[in-house]
Amino acid sequence: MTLALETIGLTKSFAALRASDAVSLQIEERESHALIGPNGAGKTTLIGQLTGEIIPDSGRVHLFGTDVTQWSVPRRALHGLGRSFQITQLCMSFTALDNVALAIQATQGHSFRFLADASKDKKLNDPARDVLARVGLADRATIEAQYLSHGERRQLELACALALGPRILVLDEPMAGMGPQESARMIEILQALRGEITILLVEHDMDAVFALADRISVLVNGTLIATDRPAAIRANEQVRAAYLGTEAH
Amino acid sequence: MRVKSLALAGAALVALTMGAFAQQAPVKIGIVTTLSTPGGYLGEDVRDGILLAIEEEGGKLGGVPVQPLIEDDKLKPGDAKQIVDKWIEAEKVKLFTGIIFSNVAVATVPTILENDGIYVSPNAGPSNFSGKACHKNYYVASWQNDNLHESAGALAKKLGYKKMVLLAPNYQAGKDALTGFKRMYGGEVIEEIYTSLDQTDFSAEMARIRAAKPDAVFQFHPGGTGIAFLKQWAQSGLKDQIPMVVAAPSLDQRIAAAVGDAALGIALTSHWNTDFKNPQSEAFVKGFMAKYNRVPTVYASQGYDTAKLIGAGLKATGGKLDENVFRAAMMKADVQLTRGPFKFNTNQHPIQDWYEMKAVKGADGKVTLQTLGKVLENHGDAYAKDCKI
Amino acid sequence: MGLNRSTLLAFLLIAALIAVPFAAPYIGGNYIITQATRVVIFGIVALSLDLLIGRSNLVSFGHAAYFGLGGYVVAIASFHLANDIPLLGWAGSNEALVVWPLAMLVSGLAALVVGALCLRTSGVYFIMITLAFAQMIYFIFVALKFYGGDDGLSMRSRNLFAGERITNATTFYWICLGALALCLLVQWRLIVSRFGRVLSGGAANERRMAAMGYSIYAYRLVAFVIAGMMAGLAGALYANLNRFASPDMMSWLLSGEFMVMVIMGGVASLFGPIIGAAVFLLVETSLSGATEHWQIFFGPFVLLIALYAPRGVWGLVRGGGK
Amino acid sequence: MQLLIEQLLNGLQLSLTLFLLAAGLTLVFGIMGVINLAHGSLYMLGAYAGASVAAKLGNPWMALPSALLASALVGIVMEYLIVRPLYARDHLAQVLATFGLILFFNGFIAWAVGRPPIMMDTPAALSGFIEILPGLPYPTYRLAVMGAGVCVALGLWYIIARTRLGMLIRAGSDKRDMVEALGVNIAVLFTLVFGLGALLAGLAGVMVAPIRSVQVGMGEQVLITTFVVIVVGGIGSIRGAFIGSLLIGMCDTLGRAYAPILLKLWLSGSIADGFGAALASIMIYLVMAIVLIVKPRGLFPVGG
Repeated sequence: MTLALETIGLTKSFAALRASDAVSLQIEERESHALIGPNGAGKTTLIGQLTGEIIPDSGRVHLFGTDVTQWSVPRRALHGLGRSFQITQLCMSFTALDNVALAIQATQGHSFRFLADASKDKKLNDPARDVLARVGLADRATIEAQYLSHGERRQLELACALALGPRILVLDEPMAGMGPQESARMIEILQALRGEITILLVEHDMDAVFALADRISVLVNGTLIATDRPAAIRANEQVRAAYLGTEAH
Repeated sequence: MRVKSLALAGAALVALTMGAFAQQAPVKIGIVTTLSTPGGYLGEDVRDGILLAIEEEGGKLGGVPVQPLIEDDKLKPGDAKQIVDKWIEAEKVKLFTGIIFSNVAVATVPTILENDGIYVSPNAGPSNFSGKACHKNYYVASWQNDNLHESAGALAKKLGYKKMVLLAPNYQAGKDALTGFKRMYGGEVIEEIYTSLDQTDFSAEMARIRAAKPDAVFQFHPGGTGIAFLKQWAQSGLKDQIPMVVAAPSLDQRIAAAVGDAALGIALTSHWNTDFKNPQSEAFVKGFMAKYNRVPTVYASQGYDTAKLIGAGLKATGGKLDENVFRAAMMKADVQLTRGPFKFNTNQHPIQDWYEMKAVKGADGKVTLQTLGKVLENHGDAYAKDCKI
Repeated sequence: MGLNRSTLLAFLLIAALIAVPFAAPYIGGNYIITQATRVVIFGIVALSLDLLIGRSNLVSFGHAAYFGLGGYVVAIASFHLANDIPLLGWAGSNEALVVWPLAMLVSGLAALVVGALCLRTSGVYFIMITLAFAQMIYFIFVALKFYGGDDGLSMRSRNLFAGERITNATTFYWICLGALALCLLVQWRLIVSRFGRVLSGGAANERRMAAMGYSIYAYRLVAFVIAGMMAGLAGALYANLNRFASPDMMSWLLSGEFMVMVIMGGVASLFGPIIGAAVFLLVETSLSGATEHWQIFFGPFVLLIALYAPRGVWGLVRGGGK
Repeated sequence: MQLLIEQLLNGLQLSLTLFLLAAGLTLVFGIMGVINLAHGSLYMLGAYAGASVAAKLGNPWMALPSALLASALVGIVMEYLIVRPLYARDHLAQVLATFGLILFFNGFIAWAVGRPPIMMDTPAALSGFIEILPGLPYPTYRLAVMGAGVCVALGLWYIIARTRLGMLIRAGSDKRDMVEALGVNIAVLFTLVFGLGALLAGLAGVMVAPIRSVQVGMGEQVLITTFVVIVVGGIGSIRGAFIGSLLIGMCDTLGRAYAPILLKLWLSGSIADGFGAALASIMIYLVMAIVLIVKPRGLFPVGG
């Protein structure tokens, strides 16, 4: 079985702080994998190194068997890595449809096309509408992102990632700041993707994690202390001590 | 008190205008000049010199009523051009003067001439218009640019300096200055140093001068940069080691007042100075001090003389601005100027005398310029031979 | 409703620009036409600058450099022709259809080099570096004594347009207006195209664009070059208007004034920058005519716009919010 | 050799003056994220205040306190009235607003003082020169300016490295929450820093006043050079500002001194002079371009 994502000894320090300490993580294709850890464990730094926003001090990142350690963010995206951000990143003045259409456009070769009106381009709008429908935003297509609710924006961000036709989705706390209803909706959407696309989920909401993950990795102080099935993680003494013991309710 | 004098002035103005209308419509004189930027005081003095001459005649020049229009070109050639265009179109102005800087003149004068206007320069006399491209409606009342520096070169030769370092800003007028200087100097030029246009710290150049050990230095830095240069020259200790020769724009009365003792001992040349003994000059200095409460610079005298020359031209036309009549009268230049003897050359640039001067301490303890004698007599310019009018 | 008001404003603007030559004989003759020509030319520059500031969120503080370069290209071509000095084997030219595209090409190339460097940075770095490079180009032309240096370079006559002399102010105005119309058309298509989408996406959220696989640098560079070319065309027109090019056309103050025009009119609006150019020239001309210390009033005016009307005239007309 | 030493001293003096300006500009940007084009105007105001007061009282020493007071006061008022609403705004609004301020200050000075450049006398005690090497006199005043520059640089280093204010400054604008959590009134801190920057600009202005002419527009020339300095050094970094000042100050001075001489090895005299002067005036921009190619965020980038 090929690995969707593999990191080998990934290390990154900020001054005296070692945010990633020889992290070696393996995610299999079509696996739904969750990354958990207390605040300040280095999750965001790790995600940054996976997506290319942060260049590691040492170690390698492999994406579907290719070494992408030195690749830029856009290049990794076009290689099949779709992502959402901890704090929503959307083009707020664009409509929901245009946000997704922009992602579709990225998959259709270069955008040095200067004359035709992109807003009337069926090759962009039709697939974009399909993706919006998949995340349940079909009826919100013409609303500008800045007027969507928080939960809708998270859904839209997921749509932008899906529109790229990614082979792996990296989701940085997609449930953050959501009410129970919105969370349930998001879990439902993600459930539908499970098994179809590889998913790496960083999440604090333990219900969501246990509902969605095939395997869970636990990051503490920049080090991976365990990777295992949810049930095993639940039982893991070390994890309980370091993490669940302090944070679980 | 204030209101009263204001009312009085208003009444006088009304009377003046009414009187003028009773006789004939006044001739409009478009004065485009540089009032803002650090070079603005040149324009102020030219303007005030012209206005003084007009006021002395009660709103007339050569007996003809005139109406001066004044606008600031901000030292931007494009702006000057627009002002001229506007006046030609909207005010039907035919007679222009006032431009201070050569770069403004080069851009603006052709527009005036192409529209059958007349231009009398109170300051800039760029070489562009003194040779082949001279024009029958273009007069220069001040000097051909090179004259300033030729006279300085002649003075350096007279003072016996064998090897010199020359400095000027790295633009056209600076380049011309050194060319002009070298034309009359004839000695050895060890080094030519070009400074940049906006430069105000000359320490690097002064170190080079110190290393070159010349007999004397010639430098051309008009206005604000000149002040900085002279102050730094004194501070570097070079002032007591190496004599300096400059042309009029690098050490006018205002610069002398600003730099104070740092100017003492500098040799310069000019075609006019406040201590000239002819009656016209003495009356002008008195009148200018009375009206504006400051010592006139050479620019003020140029403005005043320009107005007088225009007056001579207008007198012959009787207020109808016929360019041929105007020209005939102008070329005679039958008028007393502050600088003394004056003739127009074939290219309608001056033939006049140039004087040696020195910055000395006056009776009041302030630095002033003292005239010592002539360096060039009846001096024209090198370009006149190319001019066919 | 808002849309209607702004459409009306755009319509009024177009009508006014077309009406100028017909109304001119009654309101000031050629002087008015010359002023209107300046509005049109500065309108082109403001429009091009808005492609950067408004559409791409690239605050370029050196736009005058490309404007000035365009001006110099036509002045230099005419200089070589007039003085019979070949330039690297080329005799020079006075034909608008040759030298105007050449002006655009040269300005575009300069923008390509400067942009390639500046776009490696962003934010406040970008502002300062575009300013510094423009200053560098300014100093190069000040030092080019062969072309007049600081004194600038006069042209003997305006360029020929397809072999015809353009002596008439009205004819020249129509040509400039035509150029503006062309630029408007190009800009309009640009911003609705896929390319324009990427630019505005990058302006709205750079991280999101990267995550979607866009290398925004190349798109921005192309926008920078296009804006430089338009500014170059405007510079060529301006040199023709004055028959004169000088380093003043590249001064950083002029770059600042271009920015003021864009914002005064309204960023990221097609007609806003042109309205901005008109208002700017109107205010500047009337203030400087009224007092020589006009800057004392003009400065605070600019300040107030920055503080309280960041969306400019267009924004005010269109109404807040949406 | 003597020439080289003299040129190096000249370069050092220019560098230190630039540093005073760059330090203020980079601090203001680093801590509050505001780009202030009117920084050059504060420099001009310092020079004008110093020169006018010195001329009025006939005592050049009075120039220093009056310039510092004037520039700091104007800076604080400016911060309170104009810059404060700009914190939350984008760079575009900041550039535009401070551009307006430049126009205003230039217009104001032209109206209030007049357009002719004014001069300031050097204090008598500093007006001569000192023979630093046999046969090499150097202006005392320039030595004093260097001394003052070094003192300020050391003082700044102390404030930033060793004091609570410095710690807050280092924390920077990104960690505004953290600073506020420490119970610091952020508004007062910003005003203080802005005032400090203005004070340094005023100090630079009054220090060069006796050397250069004091004139409208003097601020903009120096502002653009200062931009080059902080871009090269890395915006927000005091250390970068210091190294950048040295680099740019030295390049400018040595370029002007030696570019024509070096070019004479290949070119004929007058061409070399002209071309050398041109090269010297764009030298600092070339340095900036090279630094940017190698390190796009300057030599000492701040934050990532």
